Amino acid sequence: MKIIVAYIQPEKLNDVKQALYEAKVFRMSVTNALGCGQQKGYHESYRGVDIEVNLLKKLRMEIAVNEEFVQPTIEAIVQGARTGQIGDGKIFVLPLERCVRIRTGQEGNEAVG
Amino acid sequence: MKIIVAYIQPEKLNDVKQALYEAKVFRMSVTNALGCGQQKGYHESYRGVDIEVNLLKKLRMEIAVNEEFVQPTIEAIVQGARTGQIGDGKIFVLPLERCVRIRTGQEGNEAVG
Amino acid sequence: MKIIVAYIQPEKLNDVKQALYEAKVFRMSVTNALGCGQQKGYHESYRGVDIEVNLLKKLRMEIAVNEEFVQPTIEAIVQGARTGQIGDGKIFVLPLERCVRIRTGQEGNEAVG
Amino acid sequence: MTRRFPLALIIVLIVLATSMSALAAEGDSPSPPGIDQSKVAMDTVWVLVTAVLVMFMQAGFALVETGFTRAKNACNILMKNLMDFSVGSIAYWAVGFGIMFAIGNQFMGTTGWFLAGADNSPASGDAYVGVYNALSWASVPLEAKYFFQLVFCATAATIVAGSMAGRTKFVSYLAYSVVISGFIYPVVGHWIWGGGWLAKLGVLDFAGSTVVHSVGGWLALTGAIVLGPRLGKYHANGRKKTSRAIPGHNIPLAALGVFILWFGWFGFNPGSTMAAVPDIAHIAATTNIAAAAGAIGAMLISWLLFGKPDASMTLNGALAGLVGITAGCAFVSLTSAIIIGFVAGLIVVLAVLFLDRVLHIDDPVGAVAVHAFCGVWGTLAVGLFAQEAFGGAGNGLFFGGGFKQLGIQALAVVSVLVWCLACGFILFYTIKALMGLRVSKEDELKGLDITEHGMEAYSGFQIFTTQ
Amino acid sequence: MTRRFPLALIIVLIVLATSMSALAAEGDSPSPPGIDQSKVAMDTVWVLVTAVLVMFMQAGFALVETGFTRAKNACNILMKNLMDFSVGSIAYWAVGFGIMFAIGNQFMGTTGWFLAGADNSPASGDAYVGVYNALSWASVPLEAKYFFQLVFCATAATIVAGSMAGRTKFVSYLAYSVVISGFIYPVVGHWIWGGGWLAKLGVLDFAGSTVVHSVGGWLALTGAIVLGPRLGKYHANGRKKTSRAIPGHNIPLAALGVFILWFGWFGFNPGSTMAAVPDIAHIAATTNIAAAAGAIGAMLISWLLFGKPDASMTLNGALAGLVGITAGCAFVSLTSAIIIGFVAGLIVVLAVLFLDRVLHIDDPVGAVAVHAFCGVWGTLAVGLFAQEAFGGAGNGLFFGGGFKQLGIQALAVVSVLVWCLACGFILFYTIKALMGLRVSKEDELKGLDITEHGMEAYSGFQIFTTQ
Amino acid sequence: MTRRFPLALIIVLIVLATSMSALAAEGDSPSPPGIDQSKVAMDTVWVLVTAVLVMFMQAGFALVETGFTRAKNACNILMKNLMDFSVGSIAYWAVGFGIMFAIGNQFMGTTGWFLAGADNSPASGDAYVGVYNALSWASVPLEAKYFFQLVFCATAATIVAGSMAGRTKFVSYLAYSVVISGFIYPVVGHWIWGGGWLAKLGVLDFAGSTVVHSVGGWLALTGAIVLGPRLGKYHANGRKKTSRAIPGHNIPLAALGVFILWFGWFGFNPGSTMAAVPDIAHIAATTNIAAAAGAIGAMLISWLLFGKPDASMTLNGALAGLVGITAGCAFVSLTSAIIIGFVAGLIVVLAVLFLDRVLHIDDPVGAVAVHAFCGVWGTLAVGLFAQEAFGGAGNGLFFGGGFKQLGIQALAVVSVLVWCLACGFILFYTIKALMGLRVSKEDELKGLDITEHGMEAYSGFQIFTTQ
Ligand SMILES: Nc1ncnc2c1ncn2[C@@H]1O[C@H](COP(=O)(O)OP(=O)(O)O)[C@@H](O)[C@H]1O
Ligand SMILES: Nc1ncnc2c1ncn2[C@@H]1O[C@H](COP(=O)(O)OP(=O)(O)O)[C@@H](O)[C@H]1O
Ligand SMILES: Nc1ncnc2c1ncn2[C@@H]1O[C@H](COP(=O)(O)OP(=O)(O)O)[C@@H](O)[C@H]1O
Repeated sequence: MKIIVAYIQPEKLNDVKQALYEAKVFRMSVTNALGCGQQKGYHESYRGVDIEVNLLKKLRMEIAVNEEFVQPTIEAIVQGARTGQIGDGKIFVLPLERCVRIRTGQEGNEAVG
Repeated sequence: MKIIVAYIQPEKLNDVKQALYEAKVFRMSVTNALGCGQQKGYHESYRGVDIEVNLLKKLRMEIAVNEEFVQPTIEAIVQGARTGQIGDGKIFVLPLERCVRIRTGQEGNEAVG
Repeated sequence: MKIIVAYIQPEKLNDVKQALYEAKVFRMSVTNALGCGQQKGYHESYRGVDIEVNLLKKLRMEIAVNEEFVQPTIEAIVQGARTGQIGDGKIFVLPLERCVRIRTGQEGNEAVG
Repeated sequence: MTRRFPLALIIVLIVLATSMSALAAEGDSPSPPGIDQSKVAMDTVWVLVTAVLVMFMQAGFALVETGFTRAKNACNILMKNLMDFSVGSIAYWAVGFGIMFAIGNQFMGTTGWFLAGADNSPASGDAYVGVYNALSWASVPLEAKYFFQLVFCATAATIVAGSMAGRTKFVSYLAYSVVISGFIYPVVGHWIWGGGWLAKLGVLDFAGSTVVHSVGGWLALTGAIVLGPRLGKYHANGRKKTSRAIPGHNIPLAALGVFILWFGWFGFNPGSTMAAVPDIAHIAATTNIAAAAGAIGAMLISWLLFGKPDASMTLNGALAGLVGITAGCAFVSLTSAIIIGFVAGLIVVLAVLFLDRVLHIDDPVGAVAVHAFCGVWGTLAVGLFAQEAFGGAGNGLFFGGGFKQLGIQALAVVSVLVWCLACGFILFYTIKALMGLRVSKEDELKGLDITEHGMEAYSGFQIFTTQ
Repeated sequence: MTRRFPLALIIVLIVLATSMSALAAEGDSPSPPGIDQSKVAMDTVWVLVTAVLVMFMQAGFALVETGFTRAKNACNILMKNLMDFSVGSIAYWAVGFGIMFAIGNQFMGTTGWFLAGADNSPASGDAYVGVYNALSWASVPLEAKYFFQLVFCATAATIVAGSMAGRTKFVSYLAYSVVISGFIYPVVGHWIWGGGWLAKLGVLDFAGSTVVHSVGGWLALTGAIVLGPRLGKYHANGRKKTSRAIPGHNIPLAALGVFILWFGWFGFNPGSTMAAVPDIAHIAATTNIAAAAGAIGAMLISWLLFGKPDASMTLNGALAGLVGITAGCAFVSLTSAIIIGFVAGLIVVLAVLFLDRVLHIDDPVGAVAVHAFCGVWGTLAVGLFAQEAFGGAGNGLFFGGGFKQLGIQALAVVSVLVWCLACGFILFYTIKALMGLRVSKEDELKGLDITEHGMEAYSGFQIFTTQ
Repeated sequence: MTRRFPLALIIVLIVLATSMSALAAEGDSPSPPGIDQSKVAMDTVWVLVTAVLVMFMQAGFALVETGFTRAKNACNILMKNLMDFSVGSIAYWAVGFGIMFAIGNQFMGTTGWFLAGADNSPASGDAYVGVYNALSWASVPLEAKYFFQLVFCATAATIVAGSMAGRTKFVSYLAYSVVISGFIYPVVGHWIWGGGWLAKLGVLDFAGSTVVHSVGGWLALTGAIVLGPRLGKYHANGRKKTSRAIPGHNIPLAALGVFILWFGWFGFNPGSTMAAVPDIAHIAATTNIAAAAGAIGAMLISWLLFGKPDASMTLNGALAGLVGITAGCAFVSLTSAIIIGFVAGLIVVLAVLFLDRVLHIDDPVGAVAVHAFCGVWGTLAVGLFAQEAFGGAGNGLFFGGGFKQLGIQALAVVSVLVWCLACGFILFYTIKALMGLRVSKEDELKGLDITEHGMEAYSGFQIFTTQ
């Protein structure tokens, strides 16, 4: 089992969800995040003083999957989120040792899906 | 050392905290999240147009613990968060390699607790 | 590759970013979090009723780095965030198995940086 | 959809009212000779301007109640405030105004439905001929009288929304709203302002500490009791219940609401002369200084009790001062106004604590403390502080007038208390039996915005909904 | 910076206007003998107080439009509302007021620029000598007339901001704003209120259901059409387009906006007498009860259609009732006002659905439904419900007056519709060609606050910006 | 709790004031014969309505200041605005009004405490007998005069809250507030409006560009200087300090605040006639068009300087225009009003930049730029643009009146500047010494809401508090 963490552009969420659905990945969790990467920020100004905003709004997705779903999930995210422009984001894969479904107490592969 | 990540219903936070206290787990971090799982969403509508809300409000808890605390922590979360209804959430356990307390520079088991 | 997760005091963000820049770590993601640790909360009251706020506002940073950057990153965070007072926060290091750059599809060490 | 049936009731009521009144002879009143047109014009301007200020208090109430409660119920509260004014406007036109001011008996008016009774306003005094003779002293057109009185009625009605926030079924609230605007409030109004039995005894309630605020406050109390507290508000700890705070989600909105109410009160009190007379200056000054003193009083006592000056209490304190001075604004000196307001500011804080900690009655915005308790204080204060020199209504206890006026004031307080509690309990238990008063536990947890209206107040904002 | 050039235009306009008018002989009008000073004073007070209430409606519009759209465009909308009032104040002074009320032809006034025409106000009636004779009936100083009419003009102008929210270039909006305040609106005003051809035919539009609201509404429609929908608003599903909801981000602000508009409307309608006459009481009462009925109507129909009482629709419903009664507030009975308002409440919901689901025109705040559709209804309603007894303007169809008035009203509706659509399309397509009307796709996604103004509305708040 | 002692002071003050004045003979003034009752009534209506509008400006200031600062200090700022009005209401009644308008010397009034001096208002002119003879020209009751003047005093007082936002101890702010309302402001008022030495010289400040706004602005400046900048506002970069932006957290609220202030200014300026005379129309028109021009001016210059039209600057610009026209609203033409407003709009942007980037004085909401700088400009502008034809006060430099009036205006500007800086520094340093002026570094970081009031403004909302 793996945990896939992906940072994507906020406005891409719908497309990514769509792509994941097609890859039969229906479970996920999403958080707001601020990201700082290769993408340069933009300049706001407030009352004449510049603000360099280099923490840009991103979404963080967290998806726990069984091994066989790792590749399809990554592909789906890439497909949904890629625009080819800097700032598209990254995907991280972490090992997941245990997974418990709170409602039933089920564990492991069963619980992830 | 492990990192335990749990998604729970927001209104269950107090109960989970209570249960964790009883299990002698006093440290944790909590974030807002939107979750999409087995639980079907609900329908809002705005000006006559339907909105299918399938990203539901959840809380994400992150708790770093030493090995011997893994099981008690999971049990405490389950006890505090379970209602038996779809949407109760999930618990994920990830390996934790290092832990540093910023204030003192302490590392490892000591730092986690 | 590792994922470094750090909880810091919100007002320390700028200092930590500064320290990270000096350590040549330019990529990171930041989320709002509420934390509960050794630091005691404070008391609010609302209309005469006490509220014990023990979930304090923290920032969660997530930084994916290559092995050789692990130590410098930790040191930079400690340097930027340490005040010596309870509540300074913690740093967690998790194993990272894969990393994909969405824009290019690059993988591994190359993608992290 | 079956539980939507009560709606039918409202529709029927409207249609009925509409058609009945369409049959009634409406038309404009040809002005009888001998009217001072210039005075009529000036008085009408004054009455309308002040009525409009009072109407704007609806926005103030809406904001205070929204700001002091949780984000997940914001749309619901706003809808309640909007709709109680809307259905109230119709109910008061159909029956309320007649009950309150038209010819009838000591208990209520029994004529003048749909504003269609005989009336030759703006003729006034002896020249007046018509059924609304309790308002014959005012030389403004009938519809100015209706509109001015309507906005007062709406104030009483909307107070209740506050104490019932966060757990009441919307349709039940609508039903309640029709009854208070069309019946409960107008009856009290008739007693004191409409020539009823208390008016005969000489009760002094210039702009309605009792008529408006206590009525709203006591009904708010019954509503809160019948509903029970919000989930999680009280925590049974063995035998002892402890109170938990459920903080309001938008204090700036609430503060704006208080400023709007303070602003609107300059319509409420000075407008109650219903004439552009010089007294309005005195009334405006007492009103303002009492509000100021109320805010100071509440700030100081909250500082003493909690160690910090509590913003939500201080905001309530300003309102407390305003409610407190409402009955006596025309009858007391500026110095007395300061004392009345200051004491009201103390009362409101203590009353909030008493209701919450001792009685465990959950009133999210302090409606009972502000309107009922300070309304009572304000009414009694007339019996204490009134001075012949102001408004010519005799002296109170502290100025050598003896206990008489105070006794009459106390009688009014008690009668209205009894009437409101009786009506309130009957009304809310009836609604509870017929259509249910409280939403389900699940709906309450999710928030009324989503469950009752299918929408969110702050779409896109990330909000912790752990309570 | 090159794309900022249109600004030069505005500057030039201002400078030009300023200097030209500085040359004109300004000065105060020595009051001619035989003026009733007390009436002038009272009328001036009334006109100013009501004008100020109408001015405050700008805040109401700003909040409604802000609250009903997304957080990322909030600053932009507020700026639009602020600036259309600002440039409008100048444009209307420079040319608009002259076009609307000064001597000219049937189509428009052609004198009296910069308020510098001859004028001996507050002399009125036969004693009036000057170029603004379409307003000679009002016995207030010229600048009171200007200010009162200006705030009406600004209302028409600001309506358009709503339907164009979230995707319009700021500079293009400014350009549009000058033209509507300085030309499009005043021309219609001249036709109906300024002695133009429709006025000659006897059109009845007391406070501007057509003159103000329909004009704003139809221009809003053309703006929304020329711009096209916001990104993501419609989803092509094979051949079929489906509509997606883009929820407003701050319903409490929007609700406050509606309360402010309702409050301000007591300036809009009763103030349109431009004199402190007793009729203002009747007008205030019809205005209020129509708004109440509108809210009830919209609430009930949204409840029936969607299964839940929709807050945003109900808020629109109150505005619908207000727009609906604006033309007839002085001419119809209270009962008729209820019916007019109630029907307007139904219309607004159906119109929103029709525009969105059938025509797929994206009007984020319902400006077209509220102001254009209900403005039409209100104008026609005068032909149906007018009663001789009120305002003395003859009877409508339902009260035995036959079809004549209704026909005239319909003619006005159609003429204004044609004029506005024509002007609107020409104007917006011209702006599109000259400077572009819509922001880039990227800017729209990021939000206009950051891209057009370089700032955020809610700094520090965590907001999901997935749409 | 020991550091709460200053409170005792306030309590004592109130109690003392209350009891002293209770002894004084209060009572209503039997109207002397020969008063034009109708004029008195109309003037009183006008004065009260406009006073109420000005009172509502408190809400406007509260919102502007709240919106332009960070979420973590919102409750604190709201409390300050509420409480300075509250303690001001009492202090001004006790001593301020007497100092300002009662018989005394050239420097200040020395009689008429507690509004208890002899007075036969609404008798006016020669018929007036009493101690408040500086206001004998107004034919309204004494309490109308007090209330109207009070709301002006409160405006001056509340301006200071803005520049001191986010770092001032609440109790110290209260102490400051008593002194400005009770002493500093009334003294200036006496000089210019109360028959003092500047009035004798013929200074023209119709509604208070100097009396109200400059006083508030200069005190705001001293407050900001004595306090020092907010943590993190300036960044020492070697020898050079660079300024950092600390964005406001709720621009919609701030914008609403500006609309409310604009709205309230129609009380501020036209109300300053204190009589329902036709001139109010001219004043309302100049006020409005100057605000419009101010917004345009600030928008254009911010567009030029920063490449984008800055919303917060534009909002300040509208206020700048209003402050600028306040002194001259009755004395200048509409064209001049446009120029005055436009220039004020330019000034405010440059002044904000100058204070921030050059002087490194941290004024979070631009209070000094808006009120002090534009107040000075407005006062001088009278000497430039005044025209005999308006208000009959003589011609300014540009209309052939020579330098005389300009010189007098400049003298007033300088005297008030000196007085305010002197008083301000003495006052703030004294407070600093006695009870501390600034909160601790930790408290400032956490936010004053939690540390000074123990509560949060937006409970449940997730907000980044990284600054
Ligand atoms: N090493 C990293 N650790 C944590 N988050 C990262 C890292 N690299 C990128 N991110 C996240 O991904 C987002 C996009 O990265 P960026 O470098 O801007 O785009 P791209 O990968 O297309 O060059 C960042 O804003 C940040 O949130
Ligand atoms: N595979 C997963 N990856 C990430 N988050 C998940 C996953 N499965 C569940 N979740 C989180 O847990 C929440 C509850 O899951 P859900 O399936 O609705 O409940 P249950 O486990 O009771 O069937 C989801 O809303 C989501 O936030
Ligand atoms: N075991 C843990 N699991 C998850 N988060 C933790 C853990 N320990 C600490 N944290 C996070 O770190 C923050 C600081 O910890 P705290 O114990 O208060 O400070 P310190 O480490 O200086 O004693 C906490 O608020 C919490 O967010």
